[in-house]
Amino acid sequence: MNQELILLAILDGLSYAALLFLVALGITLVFGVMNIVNMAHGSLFAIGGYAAATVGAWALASGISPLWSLIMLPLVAIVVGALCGGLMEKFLLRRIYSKDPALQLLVTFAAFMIFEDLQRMIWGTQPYSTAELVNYLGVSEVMGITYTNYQLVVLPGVALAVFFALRYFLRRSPVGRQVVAVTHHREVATAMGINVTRICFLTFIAGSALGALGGVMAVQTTSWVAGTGAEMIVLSFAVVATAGLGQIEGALVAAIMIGLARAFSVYLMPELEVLVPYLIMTLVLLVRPQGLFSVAKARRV
Amino acid sequence: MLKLQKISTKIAGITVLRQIETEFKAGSLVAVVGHNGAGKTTLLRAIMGLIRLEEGRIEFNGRDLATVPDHRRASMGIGYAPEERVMFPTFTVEENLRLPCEVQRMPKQETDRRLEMTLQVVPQLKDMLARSGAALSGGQGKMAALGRALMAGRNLVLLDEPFQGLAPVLANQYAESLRRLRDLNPELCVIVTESNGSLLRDLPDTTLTLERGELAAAPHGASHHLY
Amino acid sequence: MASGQGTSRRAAARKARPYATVAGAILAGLALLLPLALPWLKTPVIFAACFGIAALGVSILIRAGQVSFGHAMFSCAAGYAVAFAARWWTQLDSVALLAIGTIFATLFGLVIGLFVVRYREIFFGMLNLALSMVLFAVLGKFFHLTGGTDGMRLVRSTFLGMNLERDGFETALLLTAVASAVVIGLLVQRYLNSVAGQALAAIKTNETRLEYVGLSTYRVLLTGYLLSAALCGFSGAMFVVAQGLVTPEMGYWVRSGEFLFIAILGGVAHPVGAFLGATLFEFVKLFAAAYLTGAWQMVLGIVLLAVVFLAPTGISGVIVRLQSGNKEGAKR
Amino acid sequence: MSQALLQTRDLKLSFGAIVVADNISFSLHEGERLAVIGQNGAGKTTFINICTGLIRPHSGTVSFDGKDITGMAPRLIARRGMARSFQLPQLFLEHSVRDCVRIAAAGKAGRLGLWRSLASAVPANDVEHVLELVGMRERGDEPCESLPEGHRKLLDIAMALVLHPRLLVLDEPTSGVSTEDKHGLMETIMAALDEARITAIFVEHDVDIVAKYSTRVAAWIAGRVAADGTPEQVLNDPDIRKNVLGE
Amino acid sequence: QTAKPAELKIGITTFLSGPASVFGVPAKQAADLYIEQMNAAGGINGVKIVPTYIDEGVGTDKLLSEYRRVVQEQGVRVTLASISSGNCNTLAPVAEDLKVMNIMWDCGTEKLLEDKRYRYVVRTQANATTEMVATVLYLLRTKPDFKSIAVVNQDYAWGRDSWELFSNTLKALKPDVKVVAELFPKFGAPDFSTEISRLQALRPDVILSTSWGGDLDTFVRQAAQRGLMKNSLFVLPLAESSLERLGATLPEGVIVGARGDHYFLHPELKDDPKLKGFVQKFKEKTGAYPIYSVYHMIQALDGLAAGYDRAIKANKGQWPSTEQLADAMHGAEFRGLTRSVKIREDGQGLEDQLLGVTKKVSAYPFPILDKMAIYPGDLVTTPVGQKSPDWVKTVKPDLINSPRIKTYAAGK
Ligand SMILES: Nc1ncnc2c1ncn2[C@@H]1O[C@H](COP(=O)(O)OP(=O)(O)OP(=O)(O)O)[C@@H](O)[C@H]1O
Ligand SMILES: Nc1ncnc2c1ncn2[C@@H]1O[C@H](COP(=O)(O)OP(=O)(O)OP(=O)(O)O)[C@@H](O)[C@H]1O
Ligand SMILES: [Mg+2]
Ligand SMILES: [Mg+2]
Repeated sequence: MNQELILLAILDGLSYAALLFLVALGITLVFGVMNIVNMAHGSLFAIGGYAAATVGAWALASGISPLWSLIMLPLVAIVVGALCGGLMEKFLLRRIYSKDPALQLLVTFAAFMIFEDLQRMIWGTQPYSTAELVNYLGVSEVMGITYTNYQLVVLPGVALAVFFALRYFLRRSPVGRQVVAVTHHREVATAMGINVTRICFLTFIAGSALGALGGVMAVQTTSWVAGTGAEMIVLSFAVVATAGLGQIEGALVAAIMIGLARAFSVYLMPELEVLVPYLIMTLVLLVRPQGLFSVAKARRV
Repeated sequence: MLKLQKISTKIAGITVLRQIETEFKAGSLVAVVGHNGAGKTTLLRAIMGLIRLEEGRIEFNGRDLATVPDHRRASMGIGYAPEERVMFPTFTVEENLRLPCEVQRMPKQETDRRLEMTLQVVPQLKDMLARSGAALSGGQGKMAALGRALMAGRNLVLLDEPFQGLAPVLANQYAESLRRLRDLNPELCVIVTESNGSLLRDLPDTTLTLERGELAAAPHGASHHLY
Repeated sequence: MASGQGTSRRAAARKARPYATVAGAILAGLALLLPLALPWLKTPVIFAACFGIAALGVSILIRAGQVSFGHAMFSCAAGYAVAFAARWWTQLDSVALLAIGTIFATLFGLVIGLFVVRYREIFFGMLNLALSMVLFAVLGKFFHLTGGTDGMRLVRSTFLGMNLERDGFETALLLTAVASAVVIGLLVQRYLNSVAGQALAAIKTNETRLEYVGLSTYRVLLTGYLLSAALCGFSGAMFVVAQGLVTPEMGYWVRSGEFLFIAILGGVAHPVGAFLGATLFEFVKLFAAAYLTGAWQMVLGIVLLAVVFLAPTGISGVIVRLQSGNKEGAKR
Repeated sequence: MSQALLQTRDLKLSFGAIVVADNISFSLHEGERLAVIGQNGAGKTTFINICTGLIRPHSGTVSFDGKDITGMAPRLIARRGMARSFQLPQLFLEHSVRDCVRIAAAGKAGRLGLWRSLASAVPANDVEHVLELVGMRERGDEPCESLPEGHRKLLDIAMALVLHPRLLVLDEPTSGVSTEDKHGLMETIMAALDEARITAIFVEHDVDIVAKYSTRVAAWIAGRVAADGTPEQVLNDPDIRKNVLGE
Repeated sequence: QTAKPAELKIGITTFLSGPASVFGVPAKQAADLYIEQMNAAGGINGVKIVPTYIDEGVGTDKLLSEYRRVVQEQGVRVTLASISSGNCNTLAPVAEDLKVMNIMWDCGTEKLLEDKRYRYVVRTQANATTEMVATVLYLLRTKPDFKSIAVVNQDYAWGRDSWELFSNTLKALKPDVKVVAELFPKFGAPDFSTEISRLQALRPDVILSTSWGGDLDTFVRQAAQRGLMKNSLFVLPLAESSLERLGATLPEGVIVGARGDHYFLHPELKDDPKLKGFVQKFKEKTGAYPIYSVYHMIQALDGLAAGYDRAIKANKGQWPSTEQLADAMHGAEFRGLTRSVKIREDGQGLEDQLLGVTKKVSAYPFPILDKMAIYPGDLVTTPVGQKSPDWVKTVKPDLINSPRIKTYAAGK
């Protein structure tokens, strides 16, 4: 495999990694803060996609420049996240924070099922898509291979932007620190004056919005069909575990590893492609049982 | 400043506090003593709003605490040191100490001032400030928890067995510094639970004795003195 | 409080036997009698039993605080073991096939378990998921051998030497399924109260202490893992023999999710829960699919939510509470 | 002099800048009652953690009953007859008080039966006896989760006692136990130890108890054994009085 | 002697959930429409048809249970099952055991009827072999001189099997073609950019994809966006079902198949009242043109009707028993919306195959088929008693230009 192909593989890998990262980030965040594995995350991804496609169609109909979607799309994500995520948190999760993690898992699983049918009821069974933005942004040649600027620039750009924003937020901002405190001990966090309910609400919305954003970005190049979400979710689980509990840096590294490995496997041994994420995860955990980055655990003895 | 009016609590169906009726005056240092399982921790948790009241009401500076969201207590100047320490592991000890002030958006210099004061009371914290909250020893954890309670507690400080597992030398010093604390802030009310009376010596001006969740007439300075 | 329930669960679980046993007996009775009236019920009942057994396996690990997202892989492995065995030795008896499937799954569980038992919480769950996805993909890849996603069909084999028509064969399977469900339920109950079982539950709360009293968390959990693998395996084998077809779908993560779903729906307070959960799941899904075509997932989801909020300890949890409630009532 | 039951040779351990074990060489003989006192954060618990195999020292060795046990798993060390209780109680929170002790007893018996029920697999009288000792018998059927801190300590100790060790290491057995019960508790435990001729180390901050129940006292300061001797010697050592006891 | 029932209950399995509902839902709509139409015309020999739908999307085991319920509880004696080959595999033997007339109405697996003789199971449309052989022939006719080919199929049974058949046929007819890449991205993959980059680097003359639904749309869209279709000839045997959705995205000159000879602009029958009428009706009701699953559904219903007519004739005008119906189905010949279909003695239907090349016209917002050719079913179907894997290896190049193939000049 010569240098050109290696470079190509890297390009493909990165754009895929960007997408994967966006989706996984939401799960990581929610899991890190609330210790809930959000099975419904995939649905938010799917709904985000559908919503974006609908908006895209509307934009096309009303003939406004696709550039506007650069502004509209994030909004779509936030709205979807706030709506679905907000409702989910307020009416489902909030009642069971104190309960067994297994139960919380189950509730999100239930939400996932309900969303699945809701999607079909709202958007039907025929594939949805919107390509205006991608077409508008055009393509560029890399060593004789045509790439859409969207996947070369926009996807990785957005992913990195989100990453740094979130990182700064959690590390530097006071609210970010409250979030971290909540992850460790709700009760004492409350006693210290932190409004745990609000923090969880916001975090979950943020997580959901990230999931939706993933869908919003993905639908630009993909045809959306019933059950799109289910596929993505499993992958991002792998990312979360590889990353280490609630580690967003980890999520980034993991996503890139998986993205690249996948791309190379398509070039070298396509049959392995599907296995790659799981093999990587297994290998990483073999070497680092707590994932790539692990958190300080309170001393118990 | 803090009135408990006939409060009772149940945990898992068992009544743990029964008809507690008492008042804590500003500037008083009250010890709540009693056997293991008497209900001391539960009493403090009830004040912090971490347990629902079955009946009765808790009044703080004239406000019914039931109407105050749990997390607001800190900003009302109530500090709490839980029995099982609980430092946030990913923060340094200093960040742990500053957290309660930071949360209520206290101005920086104000926070620094309180930290200053806290370090006077618990000097041992000075050389722990930069360390991670994750790995403190039993006693160190207690000190840090104490410190964190003092940071938030402008008006009321609830300490659950603060001296548990402290080397005698420290226990004595703290008894001292708690007294000093009140000289610094005469309005401050401190409630200390202790299953180990001997550590308190003559520190408290009042001692309440809990027995099976009920207030008992205490040996010295019985509760009625408060009225 | 989660652990709070845990206690009441465990404490009450022993007291709960009579009620739960009654529930189990009724369930088993219905499972045997109803199909006489409505023959079409045989398949769903058999499947429900299979799901119940698998869920029971998963719930063993839940007691240790470990949630596996990949246990369908053992059902699936057993299924393919059965299919291949049936292909190679065409005259193998169904019962032999069941045995082969279970044994294979158990060995498979041993291989996987030796590795994953070192992990906890999400890492445990996700590793299982990963491995099951690997199996799923591999089965699809070697489609020359495995028939890809269309899977492998089995021709109906003899049952205890008898050459049965579909109807008779299914009756036989029904009996086997229900009987083994009962036996397995009792055995698991026994295990959960045994030293190993209680130690397993202790893993959830304090591994350090467990080590300090001289017990090996690794061994304890591995035992539990093997048991759960074996149960999922048996369920898978039974499932395949009944369905006459095995597909990689059986090992897909969604199936693992369903196992979990049932386990928690039924509650881990008592083994009978798994079977109650499975029955509820099977029939809700069946009728939702039949009468609310296109909305069965939503219905299932809503039922699930209802259970979680109304009976957080699952069906068996309710039974347990009923009983302890009565006990208290008796005292007063 | 008889061969040491527990012996450590220049144990070294530090967490980053903090030295928690600074060349600790130390030996304990059959039948001794060693009280460990010291400042908070001096390294007492860590020392115990090293001896019981929870933490590996950076250098140095631990030997128990003449055999090297450095870095051996706690499980194996426990099987060899060294049991410990914890400063922060370590319980099986979802089990009942009695079951906690039973599981410990089963560990002692070293069998992981899949068949016999926990209750029948372990000697009942033994379990009850230990519960009696720490005065937790009447609370036996309660879930440990509902125990107040003090009772958790008692149960924690019971779980160590039921292992019938040769060496029992207690990390602050009385902290959190109410004054009225403290001495009674130590009485009964010590009596039980004498009866079974069990050697014991106990970390303790309460001087009266140290003075009353130890035959030997070691004082920890900043990861070193600052003083080691009879209670009189150590408790009157001016340095110790100043830095640890604070009079 | 079975009495004439008041109504004829038939069970129809189709995908109402999951990705394949792309086919399942239109097919259901078609069935509703057409059954209404049939009943209006007096149903089958005066008996009205009453359909019960079973969702294939719930998973094989649930489907099986539900199928049993419909048959054993509701007394359905005739079923149409199903879209997924996997489900056909499961249900066929069950139907045989339960003595239920089962019409496989859309699944493509050829193995089923070749491995075993069924009395109660027939197929009213072609199978994978027919479709793939026809596609190869059409490809060789349109672009005889290509050197290299790459395949991008969904990683599941259909994707694998169809490629097996295609490549073996191709080897038999044009051994010198080089297969430069065999890519099987996972079913429902959201992104093919890596595959596309690789294909761009390889520059094969021909790229085959038997994918369908969202996967096909995504692949085509991403390929088009990145100009892959400029350098390689695309062969998409199932694209007839995506034409309308893809609209302008699909460029001209792409080979498109229809899994049969059905197409709303059928060169012979586009003005035939039956086809035309239904296409209009369907478009009014659903807003879309019929896709192949729709035609297959109607073929199945017409096939059933034809079977009953034969059986009733054979039974001297009496209503037939299921056995008699089953026997009559074999050998029945009938016409759905397009050319007529004959069911062989092994139960396999002989359905002609239509292929064409995309061409953009002003009349429609999406490309239509041009340079169409129709391949007679019997010409490209494995003869009775033979197995497809062996037979396709024996096809001879003279087949490519067989006179029986009907071709239609390029529209202007
Ligand atoms: N989760 C719980 N479930 C049931 N009962 C509980 C629970 N928590 C506490 N209790 C009961 O409440 C009573 C008071 O407990 P509390 O912790 O307040 O005692 P305490 O005075 O703080 O004891 P200690 O001095 O040991 O800390 C105890 O009898 C205990 O059994
Ligand atoms: N895992 C760890 N990582 C970093 N530092 C640690 C760790 N464990 C212990 N320490 C530090 O080592 C020192 C000794 O801790 P240790 O628990 O042994 O003290 P101790 O003597 O038991 O004190 P106390 O009497 O308060 O229990 C303390 O300063 C503690 O902060
Ligand atoms: Mg307490
Ligand atoms: Mg200590």
